[in-house]
Amino acid sequence: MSHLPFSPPVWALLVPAASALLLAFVRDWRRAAQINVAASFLSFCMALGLFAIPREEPGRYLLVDDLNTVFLVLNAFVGFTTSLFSAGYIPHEIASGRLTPRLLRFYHAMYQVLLFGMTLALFANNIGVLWVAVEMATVTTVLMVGIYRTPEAIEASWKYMMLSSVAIALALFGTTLTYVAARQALGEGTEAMRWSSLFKHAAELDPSLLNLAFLFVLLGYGTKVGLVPLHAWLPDAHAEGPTPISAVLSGLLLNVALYAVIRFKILLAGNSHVLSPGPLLIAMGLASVLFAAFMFYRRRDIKRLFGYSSIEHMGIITFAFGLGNPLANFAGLLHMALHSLTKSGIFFMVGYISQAKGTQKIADIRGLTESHPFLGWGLLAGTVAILGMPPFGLFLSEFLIVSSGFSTHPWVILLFLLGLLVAFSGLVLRISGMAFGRPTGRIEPIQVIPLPFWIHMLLVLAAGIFLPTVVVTCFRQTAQLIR
Amino acid sequence: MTLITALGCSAALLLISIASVLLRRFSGRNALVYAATLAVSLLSLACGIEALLVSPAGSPTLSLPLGVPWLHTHFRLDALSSLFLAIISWGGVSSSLFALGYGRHESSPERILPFFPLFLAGMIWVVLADDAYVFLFGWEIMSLASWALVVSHHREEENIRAGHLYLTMAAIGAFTLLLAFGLLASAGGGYLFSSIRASALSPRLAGAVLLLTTIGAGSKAGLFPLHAWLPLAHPAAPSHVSALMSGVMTKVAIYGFIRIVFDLLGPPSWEGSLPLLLLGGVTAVLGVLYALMQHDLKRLLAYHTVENIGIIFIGLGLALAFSANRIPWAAALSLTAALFHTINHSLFKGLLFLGSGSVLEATGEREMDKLGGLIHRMPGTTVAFLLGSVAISGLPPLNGFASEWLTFQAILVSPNLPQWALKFLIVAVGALLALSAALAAACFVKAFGVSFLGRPRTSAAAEARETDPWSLSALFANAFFCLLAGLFPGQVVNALGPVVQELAGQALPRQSLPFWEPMIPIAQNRSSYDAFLLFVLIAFAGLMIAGLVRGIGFRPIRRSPAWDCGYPDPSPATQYTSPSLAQPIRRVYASSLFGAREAVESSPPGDPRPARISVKMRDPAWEGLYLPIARIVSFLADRLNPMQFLTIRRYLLLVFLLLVFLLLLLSLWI
Amino acid sequence: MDLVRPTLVQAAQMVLVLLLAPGLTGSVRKLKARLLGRQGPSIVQPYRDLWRLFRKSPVLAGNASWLFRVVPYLVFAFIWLATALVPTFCLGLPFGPWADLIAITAMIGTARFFLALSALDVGTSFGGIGASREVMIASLAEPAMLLVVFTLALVAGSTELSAITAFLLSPSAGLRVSMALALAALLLIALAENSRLPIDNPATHLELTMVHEAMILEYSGRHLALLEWAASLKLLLYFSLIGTIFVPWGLAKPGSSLTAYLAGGSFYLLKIGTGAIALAIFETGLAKMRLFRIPDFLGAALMLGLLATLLRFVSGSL
Amino acid sequence: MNTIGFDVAHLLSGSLVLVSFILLYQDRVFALLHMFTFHALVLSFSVAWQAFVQDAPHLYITAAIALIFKALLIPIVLRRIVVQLRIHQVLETVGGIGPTMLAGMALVALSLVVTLRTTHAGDRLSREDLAFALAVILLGMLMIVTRRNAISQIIGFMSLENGLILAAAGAKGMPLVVEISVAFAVLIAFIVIGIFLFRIRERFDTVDTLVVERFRGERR
Repeated sequence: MSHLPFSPPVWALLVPAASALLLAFVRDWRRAAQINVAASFLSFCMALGLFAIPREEPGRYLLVDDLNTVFLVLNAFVGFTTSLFSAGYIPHEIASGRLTPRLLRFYHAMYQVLLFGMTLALFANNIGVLWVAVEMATVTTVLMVGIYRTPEAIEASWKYMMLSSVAIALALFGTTLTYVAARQALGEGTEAMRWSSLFKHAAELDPSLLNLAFLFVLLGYGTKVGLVPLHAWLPDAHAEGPTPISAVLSGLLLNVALYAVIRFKILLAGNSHVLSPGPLLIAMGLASVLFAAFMFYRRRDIKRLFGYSSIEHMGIITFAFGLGNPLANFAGLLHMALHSLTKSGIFFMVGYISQAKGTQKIADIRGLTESHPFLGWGLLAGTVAILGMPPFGLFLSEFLIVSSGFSTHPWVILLFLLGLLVAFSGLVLRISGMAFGRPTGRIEPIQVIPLPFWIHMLLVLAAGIFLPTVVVTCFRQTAQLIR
Repeated sequence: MTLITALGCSAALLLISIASVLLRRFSGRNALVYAATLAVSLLSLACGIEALLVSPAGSPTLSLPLGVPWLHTHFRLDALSSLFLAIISWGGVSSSLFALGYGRHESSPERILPFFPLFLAGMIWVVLADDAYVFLFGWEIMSLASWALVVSHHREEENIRAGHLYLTMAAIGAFTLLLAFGLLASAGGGYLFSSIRASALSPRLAGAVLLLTTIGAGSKAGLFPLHAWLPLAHPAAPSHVSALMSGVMTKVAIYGFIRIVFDLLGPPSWEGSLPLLLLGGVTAVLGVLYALMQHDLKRLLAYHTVENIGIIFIGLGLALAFSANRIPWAAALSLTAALFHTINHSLFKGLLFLGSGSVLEATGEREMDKLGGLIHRMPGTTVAFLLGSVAISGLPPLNGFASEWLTFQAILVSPNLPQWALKFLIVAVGALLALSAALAAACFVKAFGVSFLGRPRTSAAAEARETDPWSLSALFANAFFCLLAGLFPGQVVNALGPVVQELAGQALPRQSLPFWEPMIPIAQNRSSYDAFLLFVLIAFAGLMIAGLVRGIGFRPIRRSPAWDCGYPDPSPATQYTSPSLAQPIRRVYASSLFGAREAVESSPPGDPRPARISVKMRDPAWEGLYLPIARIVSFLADRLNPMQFLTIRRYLLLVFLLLVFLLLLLSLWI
Repeated sequence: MDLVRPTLVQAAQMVLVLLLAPGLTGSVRKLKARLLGRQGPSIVQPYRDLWRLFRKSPVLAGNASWLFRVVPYLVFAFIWLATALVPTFCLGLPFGPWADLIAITAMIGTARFFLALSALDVGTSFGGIGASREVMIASLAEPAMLLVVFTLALVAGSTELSAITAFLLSPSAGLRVSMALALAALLLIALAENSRLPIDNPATHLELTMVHEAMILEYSGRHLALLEWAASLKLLLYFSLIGTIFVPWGLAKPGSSLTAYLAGGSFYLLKIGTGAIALAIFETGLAKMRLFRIPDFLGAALMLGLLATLLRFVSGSL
Repeated sequence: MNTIGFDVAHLLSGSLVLVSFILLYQDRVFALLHMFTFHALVLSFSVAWQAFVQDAPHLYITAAIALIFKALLIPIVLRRIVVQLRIHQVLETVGGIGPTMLAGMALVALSLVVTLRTTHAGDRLSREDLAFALAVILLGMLMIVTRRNAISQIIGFMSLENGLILAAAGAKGMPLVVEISVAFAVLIAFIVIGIFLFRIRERFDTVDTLVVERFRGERR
C-alpha cells in the first residue's frame, strides 16, 4: 500500500460505502435521512481534509491532484447540502404518498452509493476504474430517476438507461483504445491504464489511436455531460426523478462526466502529434448553448426547463475548455463550480415549489412572489444568478470567457453570445411568468429548510464580489494543468 | 476624499436596501428608507458638485481588492463622472423627496423599497467605474434593479411583458458593451480604462467599437429603433422610479457613450459621426411624433425622453464630427450643448414624471382623456407642470431653449467642416431638430391643455386633491432649477467647462460674470443670448401693460357661461380630447410614417348608438425589427421543439450518426 | 460709451412699434376694402376698437382659470419684446445682443404656446379647433422659419439681426440665390404666422374655417384688446423683419445724427407702406385654402428654406 | 506471436463480424435469439483463444461469462419474455433489410479504414482485432437504430457489447477485462430485468419502445 491507511481520500471513499451498507438496513426513513446527512457531512469533512494533509504521491489506485480536489470538494459539499435538502423534501413526498418508506430505504442507500461512485470516479488513478465508477453512478441514478414508478418516470429512466448504456459502451471502447495506444510506451498491464503514468508519458503515446480514443471517450462521457446531440436523457431524467436527484444530477454527475472528458483532454494536450480537441469541444459546446436556448421557449415543465438550462451551461463550460487558454480554463472551472452550486440551489427551490403548488406545470404556477415570497424570490435570485447577471459569480465567469476568447475567436464568440441572449430572453420569459402575476392554485404556505439554498446563494454571491486567493490559486493551478 | 465619500454613499445605499428587507415588519420603513436615501443622495450630490466646481483639476482614483481577482476593481472621479454623479444624485434627491409623500400610497412597498436605493447605487458605480468589469457590473445592477421596479406592480400582465422586453434589451446592451470592451482590451491594454486609453485601435476596430457602443448605450438610452422597451417600461414603474429611469438612467447611458467614444476610443474618424447624426435626428422627430399619438400621460412623457435623447445624440454626433476634423472649439460647443441638454432633460423630465405621479395619485388616472380641469383642483402641481412643459418644449426663458439654442449654434458652424456629406447632413439634421422642437411644443399644448385645463372629464378628475407638501416640494425644487438653468445659461456653461476641456481638449470661452451678462458661445458679433434680462424685460413689459390698462379705466370682471359661438354646451365630453387635438398633425405626419388610418363607423338611422371614430396605426420599429425577430425565434423554437419528443431509437440514431460523422471526419483528416 | 442715446433709441422703437401696429392692420383693411370697391373702415378704426375694448369690462367663462387671465398680458409682452428687438429704423439696438433671430422665433413660439393653452382653458370645442390647427400650422412654420434663419446665419456668419443686416449692407454681400429663396420662404411663413389668407381669414367668423379667431373666441374686453394688439404687433414684426433683412437700406447706423434717425424712420414707414399694399393686393387675389392644403403650402416654405440653406453650401459665391 | 494464433484469432473475430451481419439480417424473433446465441458462442471462443495465445488465464473467466451468461442465460430469459409478453413474432425494421445491409457494409469499410490507417504502430493482432471490434460495435448500433422492437434492440446492444469484449480481450495484457465483462453482465441484467422491474408488461401490452414513448414527459 503506497498510501497511508488514514489518508482522507481513502476515508472519503470508505464513508459513503459504509453508510450505504448501513442505510440499506435502516427501516425508519427519518433516522435514515439523518444518517444520510451525517454521512454526507462526514465525507465533506474528509474532502476538506485533503487540504489539511500534504499532497501525497499518486498511488497505485488513487490519484490526488488539484483537478480532482476541486471537483471532489465541490461534490462533497453539494452532496451534503443536497442531503440536507432531501431531508426536508421527503416528508412531503411521504405525506403525498408518492414515496413509501421501503422505497426511501432504497433511496437513501442509493444516494450514498451514488456519492461513492462519483468519489471513486474522481479519485481513480486508472481509466478502467474511472469507467466502472461512472457506470455505477449512472446505474444508481437510473434507478433513482425511476423511483416514482409513474409512466413518465419509467419512460425517462428507460430512455436514460438505453442512452447511457450505449454511451458507456463507447466510453469503454475509448478506454480500450487508450490502453492500446499506451501499451507501446508503457508496456502491458495496469501501468498503461494509470493516469499518473499516462500523463508522464503522454508524448510517447500513439497519436492516431489517441485521436480515435478521444473521439469515443468524448461521445461516451459527453452523453453523460449532456452535450447536444447526446443530451436526450437529461431533461427527462431531471424532470421525472425526485428533485434531490435532479439537483445531484445537475450539480454533480454532469461534472464527474465532464471531469473524465477533461482528463482525456489533458492527456491529448500532452501529445503534440494529436489533433487538437479544442474545435470539437467548441462546436459541441456552441451547439448545446444554441439548442438549449431555443428549447426554453416551448417548455411547460419547470424541472425540464432547468434541465435544459443545465445543458446550456454544460455547453458554456465545454466551450470555455474548448477555447483552452488559461483564462478560459479558469473561467470554465469557476463556471462549473458556480453552476453546480446555483443550479442545485435552484432545484431546491423548484422542489419546494412543485410541492407547494402540487404541480410542475409552468402554466399552473403564477405569482409565487406573492403567494410564497421565499420560494418566489428565491427562484428569481437563482434565475438571475444562472443568467449570469451580477452580483452573482457567473457574471464573472461569463465575462472572463467572452473577454478571453474574443480576441482569438471573434465570430464564434458572437454566436456564443447570441445563444446566451436567446437563452436569457427565454428563461426570463418563463420565470417572470411564474414569479409574478396574480397567484393561482394552492397558496397555503409549506414548511421548508431554507438553509441549503441560502448557503449556495451566498457562496455564488460572494464569488461574484470577492474570490478568496486560495480558490483563485487552486483554480489557476488546475487551469494550468488543463492547458 | 470626494471619491471615497461617493463610494461610501453607494455603500450606504446598498445598506439601506438590505435594511429595507430586514425591516419588513416595521411600519414606518417607507419614510425611513426614503429619508435615508434622500440624505445619502444629498451627500453624494455634494461630492459631485464639489468635484466638478471646487476642485475640478485632480481626478482621484481608488482600487479595491474585489471583483476579478488579478484585476481588482478601480474607481475614478474625474470631471465627467462628477457631473453625472451630480445628475444621478439630484435625481435621487428629488425622487426620494417626492416618494416621502408618494410612497405612502404604494400598495406593496416591499417590492420597491429594496430596489430603489440599489438602483441608485448601481448607477453611481457605473459613473465611478475605472475598469470595464466595474462598469458592466454597475450597468447590470442598474438594469436589474430597474427591472425589478418595472415589474413591481406585477399583477398587470403588460407590466410583466414590458419587464421581459426591457430585461432582454438590457441584456443586448450589456452584451454589446461587453464586446466593445473586449475589442478595446484586445488592443493590448486590458480592462483598466487608463491602459485602454493608452492603447490605440485600428480604424476598423474603432468603427466596430463605435457601432457596438451605439447599440449598447443607445438601447439603454432609447435611441430609435432600440427605444421600443422604453415607453413600455418607464410608465410601468411607480412614478418616482419612472422619473429616475427617464431622467437619470438614460443619462447614465449617455455617460457610457461619452466615456467610451470620447474618452477611451481615442481619435475618431468623421464617418463615425454620420450614423450618429442621422440616428439622433430621426430619433428626435420620431420620438416626438410617437409622443403626439399617445393618450397615456406617462407614456407620452416616456416618448419625449426618446426625443430628447435624439437631441443629445445630435450634439454628440456634431462633437464627434468636429473633433474628428480637429476643430476643438466647435467640438467644445457641441459637447457643451449636449451635456447642457442632458442636465436640462434630467431636470424637467424628472419634474414632469413626478408631476404625472401626483396626478396619478390624485385621480388614479394616466389617461389624459379622463382628466381635465386640474388647474382648479391642484394649482401647485399645475404651475410646476406648466414650467416643465415650457422647458421641455424648448421655449425661452426656460432651460430647454438654452441648450437647444446652443445646439443650433453648433449646427451653424458646420460650414467649417471639409466633408460635403457632413455639411448637407448637418443642415438636414438641423431641420429635423427644428421640427422636433416645434412638435414638442404642440405635444405639450396637448398634454398640459387636455389634462390640466378645460373641464374635468370624469368625477375622479373633478374630485382630485392637491398632493402632499413633500411631493410638491420635489416638483418645485426641479422647477426652480429649470428656471435657474434657463435664466443663467452662461454659468452652466462655465460649470461644464472642465468636463468639456477634458473631452474636447478645449472649453468654451469663459462666460463673463456678473450673471446678467449675455451668454456668448463663440463671439460677441456672432450670437449671444441673455435670458435673464430678456425675462426681466418681459416681466416689466407685462406689468407695465397691466398698469396701463388700469390707467385707462379698470372695469371688474364679469363671469358668465362660456360663449362658444353661441352653442353653450354643458357636457365636458364635447371638449377636444388628446386624439382630436393631435388629429391635424396626425393627418399631416403620421399617415405616412405610422400608416395612421381613421375609420368612422356610424350606426344606421334609428340606432341610438353613437357613431365612433377609431384610429389604427402601425409602429415602424415593431413592424420592421422586433416582430420579425420574434417570428424567427419562435419559428426556430417550433422547429427544434420536436427534439424533445423523439423516440429512444431516434435519439440513439443521433448518437450513431454523430459517431459515424466524426469517424468519417477522422478518416478523412489523417 | 454713453448709455443714454441707445436707450432712448430703444425706447423710441418700442413706443413706435406699439403705436404703429394697429395702424398697419387698419391700413391693410382699408386697402383691401378699396381694392374690393368698398369704402371700408378708416385707418384709425383699430385704435378706436382697442380703446373701446380696453374700457369694456371683460366677461369670463365660469370655469376660466387664472391662466386664462394671465395669458393676454404674457402674449402681449412676448410679442412686443420680439417686435422691439427687430431693427426698424436703426441698427445696433442695445437689446440686440439679448436675443438673436433664433431667440426671437422662439419668443413668438412661446406666445403661441400660451395662446393655444388659453384656448383650451375654458374647455369649449372651438377652442380645441383653434388650438389644434394652430399648433399644426406652427409645427410646419417654425422649422421653415428656422431654416430661413440658418440661411441668413450661414450667409452672414451670425444670428444677430444687427450683424446680419450690417453684413448685407456691406459690399461683400452680393446678390444671392439662396437669399431669394429665403425671402420667398419667409413671405409664406409670414402669411401663415399672421393667420392671413390663404391660411386663415382674419376677418372671418365662419366657425369651421377660423384658426386664430377660434382661439381667442372666449376673450373679451381688455384681454381681447391685448390679443388683437399683439396680433397686429406680430404683423408689424414680420414686416420689419423682411424690411430689415431684404431691404436693408436706409437704416441709421448706431450713433449717427438725429437726422439720420429721422431718415431711417421715414424709410421704414415707406417699407411698411409698400408691404401693406402688397399684402392687400395679394390677399384680395386669393381665397382661403382648405385646412389640409395648408401643409402643402407650408411644406413648400420648408422646402424653399432647406433649398436656400443647401444652395448656400453649393455656391457660396452666388 | 505465432502466425497460427494470429490466423485463428483473425478467423474468429472475422466470423463475429459475419454473425453480426447475420443478426442484422434476421426478421424473426426466435431466429434472432438463436443467432445471438451463436454470436455469444463465437465471442467466447475468440476470448478463450486470446486467453490461450496471450496465456492470460483470467480471460478464461470472461470467456466463461460470455458462454454461460450470454449464450445460455440471456437467450432463455428473453425467450420467456417473448412468450410471456406475447410479442408478435415479426420484427418490423426501419427502412428494410437491404439498405440496412448496405449501410452495414459501409460501416465495416469505415471501421477498417479508421482503425487500419490509424494504427501504424500497434502490433498486427490487436490492430485487426480493433478493426473487427469496431465493425461489430458499429453493426450493433446500426441494429439498435434500425429495429423498432425492444427485444431486438437489447440484442443489438449485446452484440455491440460483445464487440467491446472482443476489443478488450484483444488488447494484449489489458487489465480489468474480467471486471469489465462482469460489469457489462450486470448492466445487461439490469436492462433485461428492467423490462420486468419497470413492470412494462403490466403497464403496456408490449415492450415496443414506441409504445413506451407514448408516456413522454411533455405530451404534445
